[in-house]
Amino acid sequence: MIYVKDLHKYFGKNEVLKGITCEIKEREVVCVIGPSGSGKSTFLRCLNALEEITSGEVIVDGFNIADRRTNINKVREEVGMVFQRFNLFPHMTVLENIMLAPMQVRKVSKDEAEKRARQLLAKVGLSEKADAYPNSLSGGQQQRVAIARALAMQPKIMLFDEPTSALDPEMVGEVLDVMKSLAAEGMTMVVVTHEMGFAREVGDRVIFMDQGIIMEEGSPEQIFTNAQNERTRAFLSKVL
Amino acid sequence: MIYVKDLHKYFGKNEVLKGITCEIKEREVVCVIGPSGSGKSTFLRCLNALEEITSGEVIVDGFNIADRRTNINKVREEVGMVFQRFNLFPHMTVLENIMLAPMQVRKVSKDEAEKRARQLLAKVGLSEKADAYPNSLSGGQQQRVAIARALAMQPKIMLFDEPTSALDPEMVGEVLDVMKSLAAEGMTMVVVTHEMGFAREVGDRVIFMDQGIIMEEGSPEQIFTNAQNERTRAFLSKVL
Amino acid sequence: MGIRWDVISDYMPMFLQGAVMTLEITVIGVLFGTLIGLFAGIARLAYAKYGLGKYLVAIFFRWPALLYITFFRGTPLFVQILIVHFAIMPLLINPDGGWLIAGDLAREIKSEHGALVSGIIALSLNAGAYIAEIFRAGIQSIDIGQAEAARSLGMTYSKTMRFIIIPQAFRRMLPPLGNEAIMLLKDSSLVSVIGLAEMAFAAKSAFGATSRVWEPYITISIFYLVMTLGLSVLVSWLERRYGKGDIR
Amino acid sequence: MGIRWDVISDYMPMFLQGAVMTLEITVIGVLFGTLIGLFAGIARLAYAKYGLGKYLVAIFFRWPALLYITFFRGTPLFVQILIVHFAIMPLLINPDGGWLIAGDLAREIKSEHGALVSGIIALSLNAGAYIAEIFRAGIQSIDIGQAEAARSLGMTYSKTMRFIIIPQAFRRMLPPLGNEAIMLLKDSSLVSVIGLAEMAFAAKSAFGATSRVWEPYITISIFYLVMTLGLSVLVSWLERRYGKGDIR
Amino acid sequence: GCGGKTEPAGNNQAGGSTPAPQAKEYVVGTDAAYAPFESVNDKKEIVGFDIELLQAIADKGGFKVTFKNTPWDGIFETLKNGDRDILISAITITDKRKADMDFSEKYFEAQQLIALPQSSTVKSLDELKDKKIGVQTGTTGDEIVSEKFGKTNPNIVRFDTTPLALKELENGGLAAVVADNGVVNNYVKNNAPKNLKFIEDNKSFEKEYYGIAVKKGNKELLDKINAGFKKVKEDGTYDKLVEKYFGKK
Ligand SMILES: Nc1ncnc2c1ncn2[C@@H]1O[C@H](COP(=O)(O)OP(=O)(O)OP(=O)(O)O)[C@@H](O)[C@H]1O
Ligand SMILES: Nc1ncnc2c1ncn2[C@@H]1O[C@H](COP(=O)(O)OP(=O)(O)OP(=O)(O)O)[C@@H](O)[C@H]1O
Ligand SMILES: [Mg+2]
Ligand SMILES: [Mg+2]
Repeated sequence: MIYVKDLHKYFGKNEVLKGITCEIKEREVVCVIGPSGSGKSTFLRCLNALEEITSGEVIVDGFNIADRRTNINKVREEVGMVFQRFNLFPHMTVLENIMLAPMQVRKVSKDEAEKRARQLLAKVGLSEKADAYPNSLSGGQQQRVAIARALAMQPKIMLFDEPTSALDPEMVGEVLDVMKSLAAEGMTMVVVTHEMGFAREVGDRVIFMDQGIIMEEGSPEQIFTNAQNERTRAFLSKVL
Repeated sequence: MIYVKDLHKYFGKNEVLKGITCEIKEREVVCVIGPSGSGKSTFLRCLNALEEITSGEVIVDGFNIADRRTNINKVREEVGMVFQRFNLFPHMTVLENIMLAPMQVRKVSKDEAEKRARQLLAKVGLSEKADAYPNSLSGGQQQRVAIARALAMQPKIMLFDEPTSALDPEMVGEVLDVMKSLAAEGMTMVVVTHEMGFAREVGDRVIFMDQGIIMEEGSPEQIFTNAQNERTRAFLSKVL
Repeated sequence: MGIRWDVISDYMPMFLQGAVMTLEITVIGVLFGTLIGLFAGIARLAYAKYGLGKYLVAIFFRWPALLYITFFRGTPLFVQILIVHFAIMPLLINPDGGWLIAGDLAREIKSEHGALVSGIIALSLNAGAYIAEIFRAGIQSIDIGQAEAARSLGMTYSKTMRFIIIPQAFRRMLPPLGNEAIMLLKDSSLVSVIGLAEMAFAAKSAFGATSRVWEPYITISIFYLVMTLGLSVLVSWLERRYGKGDIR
Repeated sequence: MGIRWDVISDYMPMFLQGAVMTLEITVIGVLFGTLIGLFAGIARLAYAKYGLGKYLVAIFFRWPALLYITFFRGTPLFVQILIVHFAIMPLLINPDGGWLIAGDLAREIKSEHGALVSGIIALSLNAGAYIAEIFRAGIQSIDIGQAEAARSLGMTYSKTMRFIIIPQAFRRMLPPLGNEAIMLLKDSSLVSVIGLAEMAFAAKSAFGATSRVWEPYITISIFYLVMTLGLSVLVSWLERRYGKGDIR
Repeated sequence: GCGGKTEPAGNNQAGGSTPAPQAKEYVVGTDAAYAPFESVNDKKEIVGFDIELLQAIADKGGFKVTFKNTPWDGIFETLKNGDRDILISAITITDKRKADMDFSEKYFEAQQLIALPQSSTVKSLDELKDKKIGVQTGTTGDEIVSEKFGKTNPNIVRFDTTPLALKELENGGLAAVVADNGVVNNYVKNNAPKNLKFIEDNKSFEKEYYGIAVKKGNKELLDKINAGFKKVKEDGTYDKLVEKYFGKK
């Protein structure tokens, strides 16, 4: 599904990703952990070309992202993304937020888009908020809308960048629950997170990044109980 | 040390504190937990008169805060406060941040203030950052400086308002460690926090607030393992 | 010194007509200025990613827009009005050989509405330069996360601009646009130098004929105050209505 | 149409002297304006918590400051200059019975420096009104957490202002103060209406004598551009130096 | 009073033969945008017929003057509030102005001209009803036109200076300009506007005269000026100046 080979990324002279190679299979849930500034977000953003790749190969759903001739918008239609800060469109209602992209990009009819949007809202437990504006929702509710918005494009892959770290603690659970059910349905997911409980329970694989490289990867048990790398252990001792 | 009786606080017509009564003894560490918007911060801010009290009695270190004749600045000299967002003075170096209040308020000499500031910096593990500006520090470092700044006034009581919730997870530990050592030295502390581990380990007493009242209080074991109140249990099930 | 009420009452029709003219040129100036500012603002932000396009966009859009904005923000409006009226208009609209309009139509325009046309052009160009910057600031003030969210849904650059960025930017622009309208209202007093009969012109006429200062100038000051305060009430209403609150 | 270089070269000394005068009155206007603005800005924010003081502060500080700021921001500078020069100055400085200065000194001042004094007063008052608002916005832009942190350390209101708020507010104010200086530089062209020999006056004289528009006005436009661009380089340097970056 | 005897070199006061009051320098206001009467030359000096005339008068009358450029808008105010002692600025003596200030002997005969586009068929002021007429604010031309067509008539377009109004006429923005002949002639001399013509309308415009103005009631100064003017006329200086600036009639 996703195939990354020797991915390098510079911001100016600052090398943030120093050769990332990895593969993510269909229906796999991969959790990315690591200290602040290690390049987790940058890595994720390279996967749907929100950041330009400096060198290396990134193939997502068969599209070569590094190739200038690739229609990036086509790739993005297949890859949903959920941001730390939600990024809902504040001038539209919840329903409009969800319907916009299917109508404008997939050219779905309005009725069809609305039907699907309402289904998704029901799925994330927010049916009654369809006509509310984002600012009137709590953080947890906004993030669930953001997930519904991404799902409305019926993507094959979902990327999550610390989806719960801007939330009050009581709201973390409701968002994680939605993500768990998504994983259970077999969605391919890449999740940057600090929620080790989630990684352990839901993740098929955990990747530990530090200073722009993948330090260690493996099953959750392996990483959390038997990390090989010194740095991994140091990091885990701080956050667990 | 602190004695609160039937404390009410309105913001306009919105009653945020609906009759709080409690007592905090010398050398006691009290943790305040509760959902967002329950009035935890407001309660804490009433204790050093950052919010005007609508009605009720608050006596801190013998001073009656609700009395207009009380010199509030005298009270505040005895009560240190640490904020969620650090609130360091960005135009001053770390050292100047710590020295300012002792020199201006306590009229300590410059040399004396500097000596004491360096001791405190050593205590929070930031001796080498004395001449740095706050913006060049990480969140955890800034918060430790903020604690040192409050301690420089040699307060009898320290108030903490979610001191770690604006921090990246790896930095939470370093701040909690400083707070733990402070508690071990016998400082009287009131800590609003979402860190249940800290509350359990260090707290002498835990207060659960919801909707402007104290729903339940007791020792950490009591609250975390055997809460009586339905709401307390619901809240704890979400955050633990 | 007493107040000579007769000066005020004698010239009142002129003050009132002047006030109407002031409002007219302000409104027209704001409208045209917004149009010009929109184009100049977009041109100023235009860029191309690759190759030759990069230079063409710079030469034909970014630099001319920057030049225009710099000139009109960097020189006094008063000077701009004189240059437009006495130097540029005679080239463009001229009975014998105007570049834009010549012959009888030109004569007609010049003699009937010469000062009005020049005044509106100068005010619009001036306002346009400021509005271009308001527009640019408005677009740049929108959180980059909005564009990223839209792009990550597969929306194109132009659809992102149209559905996500511009609608939000426009709300933020309303208050500064209102302030620009207030500035323009006051600045319109300068077109009296080319003989356009707005409020300042009326006061000048009364002053010239009667040598009284207080009466005509305090009168129009009050008129201006009423107008600017009215506008600023509108602006603060807009600010409350469309300001930060609604956006985040 | 050819360019008559001789017009430019003949009048160049006048343009240059005018440019010096323009700079002079701008600098003086900014200095006095900042002083006035500081007081007006503080008066505008003054408040008392209890009892009678509440009304006294409002009547003697807040309202006069608000009135002053409203008037000078709400009417055209051009009108303000005329009112100051022809209506207010004759009351204050007058050989027979000026309220401030009378007799020969008044004569001396009026005949030697009348337009200069009026021009500076009008520009300073105008700038002061805008700077008062810049000052207020600067203070209000400082995160309330800063004041709370200082107060919670036991610092008094005045010490908090002096050590924490004003130093930070002042850094934020530098860029808008710079912009106000640019506005004032351009606006100083309006004092030519009372005959002060700055740049616009020089152009007017050249225009009056030669009836040429392009040469004098384009010349001074370039002068203005150079000055405003110079100032805005300074402003953006200040912005980089003291702007957001340093603050958070 | 001063000056029973004519002193040869005017600006020397040191003689002491007369019990003249000590040399006081009078401040003269003039709107130096009104060539040939007064204008600023490229050396920033104020020059022109009025200037040389008053200088000669002062020399002969035994007093000193210094000229200050003073915009026409508000020039009379400066006399009232003491900024200026004397005004010489091609000021037409009118009854209305006489109420506010005192004038010297008339020193120049002026006439209003109507400037028109070459193609115009207008023959008199009356025919300009409902047409756009340009004037300089507050001048005699302004007064006459205001009187005739109503002072708040929107067709009267007022400018800060006469050359500005003439320029506007040249550009086609006006149907006519009414202004003093002296200034109009100077504009023609400098700009040679091919498309303008000038007519007189003796029915509408009475002959008018320029005078030197002083503050109402300042008889002492007025006498000095009149005495000096008498001498200047007698010794031929006046005629020389007229010839220098306006050529032979
Ligand atoms: N747009 C950018 N321009 C320049 N540098 C950037 C940019 N975005 C990120 N960086 C830098 O790249 C490095 C990695 O950033 P990244 O956001 O990927 O880290 P992260 O692992 O996601 O950290 P966090 O847990 O704080 O989100 C950091 O040093 C950061 O300063
Ligand atoms: N300055 C204020 N003006 C008006 N309402 C306020 C103000 N400060 C707080 N409130 C309101 O008072 C209530 C309690 O707020 P408070 O900040 O004390 O809650 P909290 O328990 O600290 O929540 P959190 O965990 O989010 O910090 C909230 O409903 C809030 O909206
Ligand atoms: Mg990140
Ligand atoms: Mg709180």
